[in-house]
Amino acid sequence: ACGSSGSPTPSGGASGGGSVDQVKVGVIPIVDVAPIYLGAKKGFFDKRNIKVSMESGQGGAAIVPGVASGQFQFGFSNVTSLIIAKSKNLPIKVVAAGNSSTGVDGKDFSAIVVKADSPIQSAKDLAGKTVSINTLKNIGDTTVRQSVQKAGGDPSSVKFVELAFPDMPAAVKEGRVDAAWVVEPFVTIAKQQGDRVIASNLVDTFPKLQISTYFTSEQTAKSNPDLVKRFTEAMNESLTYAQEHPDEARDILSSYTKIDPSVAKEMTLPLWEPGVNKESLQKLADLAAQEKLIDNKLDVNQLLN
Amino acid sequence: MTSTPTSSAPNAADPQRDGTAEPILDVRGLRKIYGSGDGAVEAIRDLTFTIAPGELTCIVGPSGAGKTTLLKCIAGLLDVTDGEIRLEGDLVTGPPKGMAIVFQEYGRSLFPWMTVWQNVELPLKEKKVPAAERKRLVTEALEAVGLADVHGAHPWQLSGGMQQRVAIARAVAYEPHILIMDEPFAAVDAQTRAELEDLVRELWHRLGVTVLFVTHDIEESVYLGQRVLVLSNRPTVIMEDVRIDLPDERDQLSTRSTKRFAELRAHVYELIQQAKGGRRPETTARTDEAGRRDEAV
Amino acid sequence: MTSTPTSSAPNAADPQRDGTAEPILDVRGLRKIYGSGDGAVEAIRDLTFTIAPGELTCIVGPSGAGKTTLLKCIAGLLDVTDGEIRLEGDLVTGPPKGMAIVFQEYGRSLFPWMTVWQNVELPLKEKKVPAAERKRLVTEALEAVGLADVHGAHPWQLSGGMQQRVAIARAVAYEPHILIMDEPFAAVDAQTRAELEDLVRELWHRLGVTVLFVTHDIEESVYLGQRVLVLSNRPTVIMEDVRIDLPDERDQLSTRSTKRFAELRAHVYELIQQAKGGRRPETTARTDEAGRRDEAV
Amino acid sequence: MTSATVESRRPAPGGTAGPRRGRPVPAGVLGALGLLTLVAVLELVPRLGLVDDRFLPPFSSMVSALVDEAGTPTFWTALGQTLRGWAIGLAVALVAGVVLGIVIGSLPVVRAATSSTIEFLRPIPSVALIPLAVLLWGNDMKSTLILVVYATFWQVLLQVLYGVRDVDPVARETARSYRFSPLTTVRTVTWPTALPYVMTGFRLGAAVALILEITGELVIGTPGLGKEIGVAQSSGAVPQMYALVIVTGLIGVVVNLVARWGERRVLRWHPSIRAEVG
Amino acid sequence: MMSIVRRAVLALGLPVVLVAAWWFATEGSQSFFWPPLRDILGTFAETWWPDRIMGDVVPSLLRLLVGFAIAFVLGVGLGVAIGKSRALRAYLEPVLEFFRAIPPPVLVPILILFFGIFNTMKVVVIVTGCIWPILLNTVEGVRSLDEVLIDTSKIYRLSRRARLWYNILPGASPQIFAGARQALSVGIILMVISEMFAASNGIGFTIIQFQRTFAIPQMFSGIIVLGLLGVALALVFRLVETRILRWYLGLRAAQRGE
Ligand SMILES: Nc1ncnc2c1ncn2[C@@H]1O[C@H](COP(=O)(O)OP(=O)(O)OP(=O)(O)O)[C@@H](O)[C@H]1O
Ligand SMILES: Nc1ncnc2c1ncn2[C@@H]1O[C@H](COP(=O)(O)OP(=O)(O)OP(=O)(O)O)[C@@H](O)[C@H]1O
Ligand SMILES: O=[N+]([O-])[O-]
Ligand SMILES: [Mg+2]
Ligand SMILES: [Mg+2]
Repeated sequence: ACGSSGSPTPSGGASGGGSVDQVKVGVIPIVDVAPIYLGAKKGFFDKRNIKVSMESGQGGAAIVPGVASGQFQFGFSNVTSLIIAKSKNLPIKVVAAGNSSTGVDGKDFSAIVVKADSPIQSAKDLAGKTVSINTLKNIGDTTVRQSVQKAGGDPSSVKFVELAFPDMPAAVKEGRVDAAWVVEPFVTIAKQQGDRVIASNLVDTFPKLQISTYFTSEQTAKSNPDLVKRFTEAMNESLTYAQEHPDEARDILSSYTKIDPSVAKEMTLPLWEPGVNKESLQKLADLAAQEKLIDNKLDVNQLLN
Repeated sequence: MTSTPTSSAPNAADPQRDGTAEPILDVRGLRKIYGSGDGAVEAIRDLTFTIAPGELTCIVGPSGAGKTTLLKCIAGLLDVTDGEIRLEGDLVTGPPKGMAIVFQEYGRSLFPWMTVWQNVELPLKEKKVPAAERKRLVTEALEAVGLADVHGAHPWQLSGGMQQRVAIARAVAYEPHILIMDEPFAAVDAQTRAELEDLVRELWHRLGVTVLFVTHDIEESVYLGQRVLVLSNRPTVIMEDVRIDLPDERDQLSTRSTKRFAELRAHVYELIQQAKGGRRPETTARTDEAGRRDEAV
Repeated sequence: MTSTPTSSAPNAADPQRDGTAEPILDVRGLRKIYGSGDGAVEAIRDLTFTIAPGELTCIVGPSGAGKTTLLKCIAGLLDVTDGEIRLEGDLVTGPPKGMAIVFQEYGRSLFPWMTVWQNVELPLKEKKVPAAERKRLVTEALEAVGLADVHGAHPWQLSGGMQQRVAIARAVAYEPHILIMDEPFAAVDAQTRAELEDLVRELWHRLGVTVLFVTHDIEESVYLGQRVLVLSNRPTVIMEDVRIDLPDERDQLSTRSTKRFAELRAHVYELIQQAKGGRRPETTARTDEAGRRDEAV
Repeated sequence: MTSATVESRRPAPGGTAGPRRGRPVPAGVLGALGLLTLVAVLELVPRLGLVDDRFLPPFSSMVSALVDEAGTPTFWTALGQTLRGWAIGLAVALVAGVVLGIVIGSLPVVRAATSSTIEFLRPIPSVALIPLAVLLWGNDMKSTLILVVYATFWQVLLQVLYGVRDVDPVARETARSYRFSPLTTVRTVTWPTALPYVMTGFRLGAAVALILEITGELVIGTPGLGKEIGVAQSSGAVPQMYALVIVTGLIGVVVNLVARWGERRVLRWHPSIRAEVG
Repeated sequence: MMSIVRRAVLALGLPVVLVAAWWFATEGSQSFFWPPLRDILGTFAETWWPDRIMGDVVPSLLRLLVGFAIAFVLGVGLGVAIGKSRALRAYLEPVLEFFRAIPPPVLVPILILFFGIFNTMKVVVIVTGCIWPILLNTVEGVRSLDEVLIDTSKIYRLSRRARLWYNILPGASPQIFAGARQALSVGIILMVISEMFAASNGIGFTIIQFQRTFAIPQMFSGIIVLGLLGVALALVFRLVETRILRWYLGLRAAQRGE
């Protein structure tokens, strides 16, 4: 298998000798994972004796079992999925931050959009309307409802349908749905076709909501704590670097996505902050329990080391 | 062949040749080659003959001579390579109206998903024969071939001879203007065969239908026909057009025991034997030409 | 039936009945019913006969009598309903060794995906005949049926008669101990038929093969056979076992013109006519019993 | 008399019936015309505004995107990976399907014993097996391969079973009466009869294998065209996505051409072919 | 004739063995993704009965049946036309082959453009998958019709309709049924795939939902439901088939004289 990998020279890193760990990371080829590609390119993994290769899959269905069974050492996933997995006793541990909302209303990488001439003006008006989200009973419905509630609407009356993000701009345009929750690059694409952003659902949920993280299996965490530590460090360095060098982050996209350069330039990037945000995670866990995505309340410390 | 105890082709063909009786069937310079290039097989070289309306003509010839091919060309089921076929003045380009055929491959010509009754009835339905009339025709036809009691069976539940008789019943019930039969009695027993022969002659009399009848049984051809066309070996030409000058009223016992019958039978037999032996009737010039063409391949 | 100009069954069967010649084929109380329940058809009611090794037996009977059914039972292709069939002393449960069959549905018994040559050669290959010997046998067989020149053609490129001859060639090349032929000459012309008849007799003489031959042609049955089994209408029983006491040396012209030949032919014809008429040879008691059984179905 | 094989003076029409017509247009030309029609429709539908060209771009932009793609080695690597996975999966499924199909189809007892199990397993979609495949092999080629084999196998198996059922009773009896060994019967009777069904099974299976190969790559992330399609999709790169879809479609067209060509070779005796080649 | 008992033993033997093997192989399984069969069966009733039967299985089944019916009519209709006309076949075949090779998940976005996101689209997805086995088999069935029977139809001047009804369709029916049989299974698969997109109910949706929420025993129970559905539909199909193809099965069975 190939897939984009970091610089080909593994040795000579800052931290001491020892053998090089071959590490496969299951990721989804979207904007959110730009830091790991950038970090790999910058040699942040190499210098910690990690030879990292990204294996892209379409979502949790492919990545979580891969990590759980040790096919991948690490994986990237949205937080709600991990909370659900943990609630089912799947042995996984969160090891590093993925990405977070910018926390700026109207200027986030995630948004609820409607057609230009839609009567819907705010999230309040979504009551009784159909909203498309990428996965039912996951982070999408949870956060969209938060927006509706915050705007004073009835969150329980929103109807959700499942659509893939790429299909949403067309669905909005053709009036198949009243509104759509999209993430970049589709926020920009939607805007380009004239759609209006009526709410920033992540911002409405929690300040700088951390929506994805990198995780590993408990097995790996237990048997190879040193590798996990080095991976976390490398990830943190990558996240920081990406946050500080947004242009490089935009550039790296062309190495693993096919996002149009003009779109890539305009997109709002997510916030890449090192460190797992426990309150943010707990907020999502509480919401998951409240929305009955999980049976009992979950203490997110179970997900952490 | 020294003695020719028959009125030979020229005068036999008289009724059609002059204007009095416009021929119902006019075959001119017919040639049929199967396939092309290397694998081409010339089944029929050059056939020209006419048939008057209401004639009962038998066709005999060696196995593989091209009899079935000829019938299929006349029926518009095969494209001819050369020459033309006219039926009632019109060029044959597809199966003409009012024609029925009993195929040599009788077993394969019955619809296995239909019962005997349905098989016989279907063409009548298509002809828009009213239900009552249809019922009568099917019943009569099945009775005539002795299969009234198995009308509910499927063809594959029948013996070979029974299948063949179903095909005959279907053609008979159809009341065609022109009836083509390709060895229709090959699979039936002698007694049934005799009965069916008489059935054909009776139908022919009653309906005035034109009949083309291919058979391997020389006696049968003489007993049935007004004319017997004897075909040569492949590539086929006509060996001789034998007129059967037996009285119109025929009977299985008495007709077959007449002297003239024996003569005609012997003559046809002789012709077939010559045909099998490779003799060809036309001028040698033509044969030579063909021979040269053969070598050229 | 007043005059019986034949030696009738009892003494005809003598050679087999006493221990001198162990019968090769022994059919006892054979009964065959197709299907069950409502749609059941009793094809064969009760057949008992034996055949001595090397005998040439012809079987005639009305169309639909059950001749094909009988042959298939003997060949182990059909399960019998009642009674038993022994071949060389062994109960027949499947196709026995050294048997060849020419099926009535000759067209469908040839493999369309093989050439004529391959069709004839295949059973020999199965018999593990060495290549050179195989080549000789196939060549000879195809020559014997007059098809040497089309050995490369596929069956569907042949006329009906030619297909039938391929099936015959296949059986002949196989050099069986017991040869079963179901109306093998139905589709060939008179001349070819005569030749093939002589071919069968020659093979029979040369190889000492036991032959069971079904035909509709009464003359043929008399000309070919040592015995002619005449079957009744369905449900089938034996009408008569006619011994053909013609000299062993037979000839198409002279044999057929003898007085004895004419007598035998007339006798068999008469039997068939009676069979068709519904006459049954056995005691009525038996028929009644069976009749009741029929109704009970 | 030797067989009078004669060079026909003008091309003789095929052996079949039918009205006399001029020389038929070659199939290749007609097929190309058909594809051209499709191209025209694909170009015109967005251009006439029947759909938004951002969602279904005109054919010409798909082609230009394809040209761009074809300039990258990634594309060719991906194409190679897809074809390899497809070919291996198809081959395995074909062999297994044909062998088991003939065995099961020829032995009534085996057929009766396996039919309920087959009916049970057959409709389980490969996609439902994805998590299990990933569990075992991650995003390795093997994961996708197992999906391809699983889905394709059933297509072939079912066709073969129906093909075996179609053996002519007279042909079977002929084989029995000459005491052909089971193997010879399979080789000379069952196999040729089932062959047309197998050919259809091959054509059905080839497409299903391609579909599962692409889907597997798309969902699991096994390297190949499907993964590229997935990336294009999630990047909102619509023309690139369709460019890649066109490539999969073209693979289908080529595979069919090969299948038809093979069919003409091995089924020359079959009514469907002999009516056409004459 | 096989006795009822014998048939039942044959039909149930292998499944029983396989289920037993599954049961014992997973008996003490600790693996999260390979739960013991006992757990799977334990969740079965509560998972499916009664809400999901009505709320998921029934809607799925309806979409499947509608899709299959449309595919059948289209496939046979188109198949007959293509099978009868060499020119039409040559013209359409490359285009059809083109579409046939396109995976449904990629086709869905286009279908959404034209058919929206609700039931119509899902039915169309099922149709686009089901139609191929029917179409291909119909084409081949029509192409290999017996020539003598075709000639017979021509000679008796059967109308186009009559030829279709009495010759072409029955003659091709054994192969059409082979295709329909395939299509039925493919339809179940496509039913699942279609419910991966824009769905809010259905068996496929439910299974995928279980899969995403790591409800593994429930997911397996869903796969079992699919399998059982397959068996049930296959039984119904066989009933219909043996009725309609009675002549054919009789013809083929005549060889053993049963
Ligand atoms: N489809 C075909 N392709 C090639 N050759 C063919 C085809 N059909 C028939 N022939 C050849 O044409 C010749 C004439 O065949 P035809 O069936 O017309 O003979 P026939 O006179 O009816 O013979 P028979 O009395 O045996 O039925 C034969 O030599 C045969 O091999
Ligand atoms: N598969 C079958 N199912 C039901 N009935 C059958 C089946 N096969 C044959 N029969 C019936 O059995 C009887 C005997 O058929 P068989 O084929 O043995 O006759 P036959 O003596 O060979 O006739 P023919 O001389 O016409 O070939 C017929 O009445 C036929 O209808
Ligand atoms: O099994 N399939 O998903 O086609
Ligand atoms: Mg003929
Ligand atoms: Mg018979």
